[in-house]
Amino acid sequence: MIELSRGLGELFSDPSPDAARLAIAEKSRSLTDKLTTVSDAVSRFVRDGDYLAIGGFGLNRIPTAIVHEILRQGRQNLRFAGHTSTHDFQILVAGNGMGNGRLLAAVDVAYIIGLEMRGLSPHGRRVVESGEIALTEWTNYTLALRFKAAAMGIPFLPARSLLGTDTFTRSAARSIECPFTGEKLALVPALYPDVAAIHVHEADRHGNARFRGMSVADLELARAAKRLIITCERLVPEEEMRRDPTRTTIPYFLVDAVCEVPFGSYPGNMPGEYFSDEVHIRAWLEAENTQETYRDWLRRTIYGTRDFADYLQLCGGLPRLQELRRQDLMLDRGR
Amino acid sequence: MIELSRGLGELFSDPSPDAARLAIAEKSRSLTDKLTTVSDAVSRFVRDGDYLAIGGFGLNRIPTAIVHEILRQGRQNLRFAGHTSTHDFQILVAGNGMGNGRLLAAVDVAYIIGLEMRGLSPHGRRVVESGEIALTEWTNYTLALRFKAAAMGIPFLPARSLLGTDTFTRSAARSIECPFTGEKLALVPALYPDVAAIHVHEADRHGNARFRGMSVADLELARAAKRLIITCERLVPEEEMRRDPTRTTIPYFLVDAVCEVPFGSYPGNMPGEYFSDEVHIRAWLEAENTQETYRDWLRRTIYGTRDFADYLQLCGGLPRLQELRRQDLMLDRGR
Amino acid sequence: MPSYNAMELMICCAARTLEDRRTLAVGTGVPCAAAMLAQRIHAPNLTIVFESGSVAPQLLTMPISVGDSRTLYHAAMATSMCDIMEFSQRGLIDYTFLGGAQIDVYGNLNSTQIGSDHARPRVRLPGSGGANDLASFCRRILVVTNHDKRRFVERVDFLTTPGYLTGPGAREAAGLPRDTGPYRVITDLAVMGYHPQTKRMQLLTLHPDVTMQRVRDHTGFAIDAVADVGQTPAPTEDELRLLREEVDPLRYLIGR
Amino acid sequence: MPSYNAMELMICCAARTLEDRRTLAVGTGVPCAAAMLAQRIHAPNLTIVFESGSVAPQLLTMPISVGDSRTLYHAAMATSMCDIMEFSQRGLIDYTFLGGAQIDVYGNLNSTQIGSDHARPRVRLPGSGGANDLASFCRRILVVTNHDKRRFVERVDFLTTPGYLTGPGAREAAGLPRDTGPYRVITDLAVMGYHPQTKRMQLLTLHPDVTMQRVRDHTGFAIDAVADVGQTPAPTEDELRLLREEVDPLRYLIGR
Repeated sequence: MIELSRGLGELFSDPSPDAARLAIAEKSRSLTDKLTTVSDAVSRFVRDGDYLAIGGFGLNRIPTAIVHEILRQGRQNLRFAGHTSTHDFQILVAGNGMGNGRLLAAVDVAYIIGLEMRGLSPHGRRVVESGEIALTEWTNYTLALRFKAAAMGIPFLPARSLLGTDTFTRSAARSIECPFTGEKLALVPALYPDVAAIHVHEADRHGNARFRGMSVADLELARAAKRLIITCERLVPEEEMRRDPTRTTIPYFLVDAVCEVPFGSYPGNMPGEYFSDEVHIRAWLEAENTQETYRDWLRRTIYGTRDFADYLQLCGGLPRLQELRRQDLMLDRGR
Repeated sequence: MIELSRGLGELFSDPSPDAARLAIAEKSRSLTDKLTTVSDAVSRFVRDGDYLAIGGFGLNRIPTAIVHEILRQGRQNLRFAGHTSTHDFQILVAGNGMGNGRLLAAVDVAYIIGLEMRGLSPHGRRVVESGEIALTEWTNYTLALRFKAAAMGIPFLPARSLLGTDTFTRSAARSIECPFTGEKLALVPALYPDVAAIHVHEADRHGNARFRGMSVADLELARAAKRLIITCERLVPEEEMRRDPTRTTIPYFLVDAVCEVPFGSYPGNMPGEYFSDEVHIRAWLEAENTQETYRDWLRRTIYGTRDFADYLQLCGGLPRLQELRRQDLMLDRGR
Repeated sequence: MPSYNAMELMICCAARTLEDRRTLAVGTGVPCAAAMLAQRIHAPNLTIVFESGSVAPQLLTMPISVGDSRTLYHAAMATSMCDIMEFSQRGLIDYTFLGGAQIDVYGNLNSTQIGSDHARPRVRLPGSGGANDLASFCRRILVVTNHDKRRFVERVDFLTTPGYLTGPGAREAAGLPRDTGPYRVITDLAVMGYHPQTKRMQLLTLHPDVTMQRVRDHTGFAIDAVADVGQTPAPTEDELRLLREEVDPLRYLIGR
Repeated sequence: MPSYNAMELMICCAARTLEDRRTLAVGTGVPCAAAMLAQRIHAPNLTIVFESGSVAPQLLTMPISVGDSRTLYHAAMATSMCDIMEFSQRGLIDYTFLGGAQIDVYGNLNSTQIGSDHARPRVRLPGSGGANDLASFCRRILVVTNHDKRRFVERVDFLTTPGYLTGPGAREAAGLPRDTGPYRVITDLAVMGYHPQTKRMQLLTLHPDVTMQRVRDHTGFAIDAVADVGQTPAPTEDELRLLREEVDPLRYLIGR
């Protein structure tokens, strides 16, 4: 097996499965009550310097409350997995370049700054172009694959992606000749995040969790992370989870904290529950235009709210959320 | 990346993803009606010399009707994936050493001949000990992992299994030093079966399929195989599958034939539907004791029945199946 | 003949390139509109997948995000990103639509940065997203984009997503699947393909009222043309009606 | 003192080795009975997984197959074999119970063949199943088996499943996870562990009425003992009652 080349990008985390096994050796495997508040979960499980990963895709099924709280509690020097990370990156990067130190120190990039069809985050661009965040390039699949390698408990996985591009050159992947077929392959190193947060439809107090719709990379991420915070739209009794175990996709022994956060993906979309609040997101992007307007915005929305329920109230409360539910159900074709 | 050693076992299939892509280049991706009979599905999609894989685990959720029909139609020189393959192997190996040629020519072994707590198959032992089937050794995980590599469209996957054992020596795996961590790993080559059969609870006529309970290695297998036959307990309308897409786990474009076979895992267990018929299996094992008794048994059960419904009737019909349902629901603790 | 705008023509051209009974990985915007239109005209059995996990939805309304609820409407399966990407890597996805800030003569795309210093780019763009993956795995890569010199460049500042790389044989030499590569580029001026031997982009048809010279003026590299460059057929009444009434009734795209 | 048979004692010994709040990959038979008994006595928070995909069932009745409906009773999750094996490879599964036709002084197991010719074995056995995997991944490997000379051999005919391989450091040198290895062997005669340095099997406790000599006579290799070999405590009334009334009321195992 011949190694052909290697990317020049920095590897921001240790891909060794033995190191990862050691880190979870004493993690509880017990059916204990893990219910807590968002503030407590972040203060206990997200630490300065951690490698952080956030579930969902874009503005869809994201644990917004956890991301707010990380900003609110002023965590510093996090490393971060930016896999079609739109609003979550947008919130986190507000901890850089605003006079509150440096929340993000390093980012594995597949897709950041952009909010898909909604345009680019002006503040995100300013921070990233300033060079204060170290960047290593990946792709949506190869970053998901890095979680998958970690979930499997191995140090790397092969792929036929990245090959021949500058994305490879600026990644920390290697390329090899397959010992079985002679075909060229990229190898991507496992990514074991220190902590991850995932938003789901339903969980029980022990952490058994399930959701509807696309799983994106969350099943892999749940299994890759050393610590895991689950936020859920609705708590359900343990018996309800055991009634249909086929639907459980995250088992309790992966989970460290469970927080019930109704409308927890707002202003993002939650499949079958509520659509994204495009008006709010447009206002947010607008507010980013200058440091001054952005400082005011953040003071009002994040720093000035006690918690996520308070933020929802500020954004229009239940009437607005009911409007978004109507959009999600595609009554009148989603208008 | 240094290759350290390689197993001496023969590789019975081509692990190249480019070859596998070529094989499915013209496979239909269309929502066409794939409903057919078991006899037609086997005659069109299972060919002499094919590499065959069967879904389920042990006697659980197995496509018995397809396996019967392969024996009945007298296929020759198949290669086979023996991953906790109990009753399916038992049926197939009845095509060897009984004067009907050689149904099985080569087997990748994780677990064969045994029927778990029920003991060993006498005929299976006779055939395998005669040396007429080429064997390469694997494990339940590494054989599932070989399907997973194929499902992913890559030539191999790494694992921390097999290492240091004779199982490795008699496998076709390699061992390497990880280029990222220096840790030793086994690499297992992808297994792209020519044809697979999987039994599920529900499918629609296009092949979208879902089941309850453990998926074992069937999701990987469905994605690995070049041709796929689905048997199902119940056909459901397409709209029913689209009503809850989270439950679909095998999409129609993987599927070549759909056969409705109620009680299709009999004498095996179908989670939530009916338990295994231990009386029938005991009688089967008993019948294997001599070639003469076994020939009579096979004549009566397989060669002498027109189809699977006929076989069910022979085995006690609906009253027996209702008894097995009662056992499966664990009324009276499964007695 | 009905009147139409450049966006409507581009969507119609994109739709026409999609054969029936094929699979397609799409994003939001024009690709999605093209797929929806194709399904309503000549390709009712065209299967759409989204990289976030939706398989074969029967789209009612155009999604805003590649992972939003709308992508799941009447879907046959909701699964994971790895599953979708691995269907593609396995060879089951025929087409993909991609875009970028820059494209070169071999169809290579840049969506990472403008400028050459990776640590301090002049303009930082979002990055690959799933583009590099889908361009590596899918059989035919389609690009729909506006046609201008800053976009059609001699050499991309950053090769985010593989086209034919440095030319004939380069994809295969890099290890990409043998049966893949750039297929069509559809712009507001023309439809382009790739020369079967040289793998260089070449003009196939000019849109109505567009001259070859105008295309050359708006292209930052020397662009060849097939011997018999034709004219792109204008949108039909049927295409326009379905596009305006069913695909994009709120004029998200065609009102731009 | 209540009377009991050898199987009952073995199941009780196996149950006692399982700490509460740990995870355990089991098969059918004795391991399953041991886990069910442990949950009912000192380890209510012991989590069972089955390699076919069941996580944390609340077993009502002993399964016949590692993948049957009974393994899924009130389970927290039904998943895939790869998922279970990868939880194990990831380090989340603490214990596993394994068996085999032969075991050697380093706890290596053979469940593949008797005889040395792989193409024409004297006796062909089923093969590894999931044993090699679980023995590679889980932190502590437990074996429950009858004690006789044909089973406890100097050298296994075929090393299906790794124990300590050739001795100290060999697992690590082979690439197996650092925090794994054989832990206990429970037989109808005694309970054995492994010497922390030499990694050789050693006697920990003798069952009531069993002498050291009897163990040696039934072991095909030289077996050491810890300095203070004790006597295995007999099953308590509570253990026997729960075992007979709740775990194995049909006497599948304890009636053998």
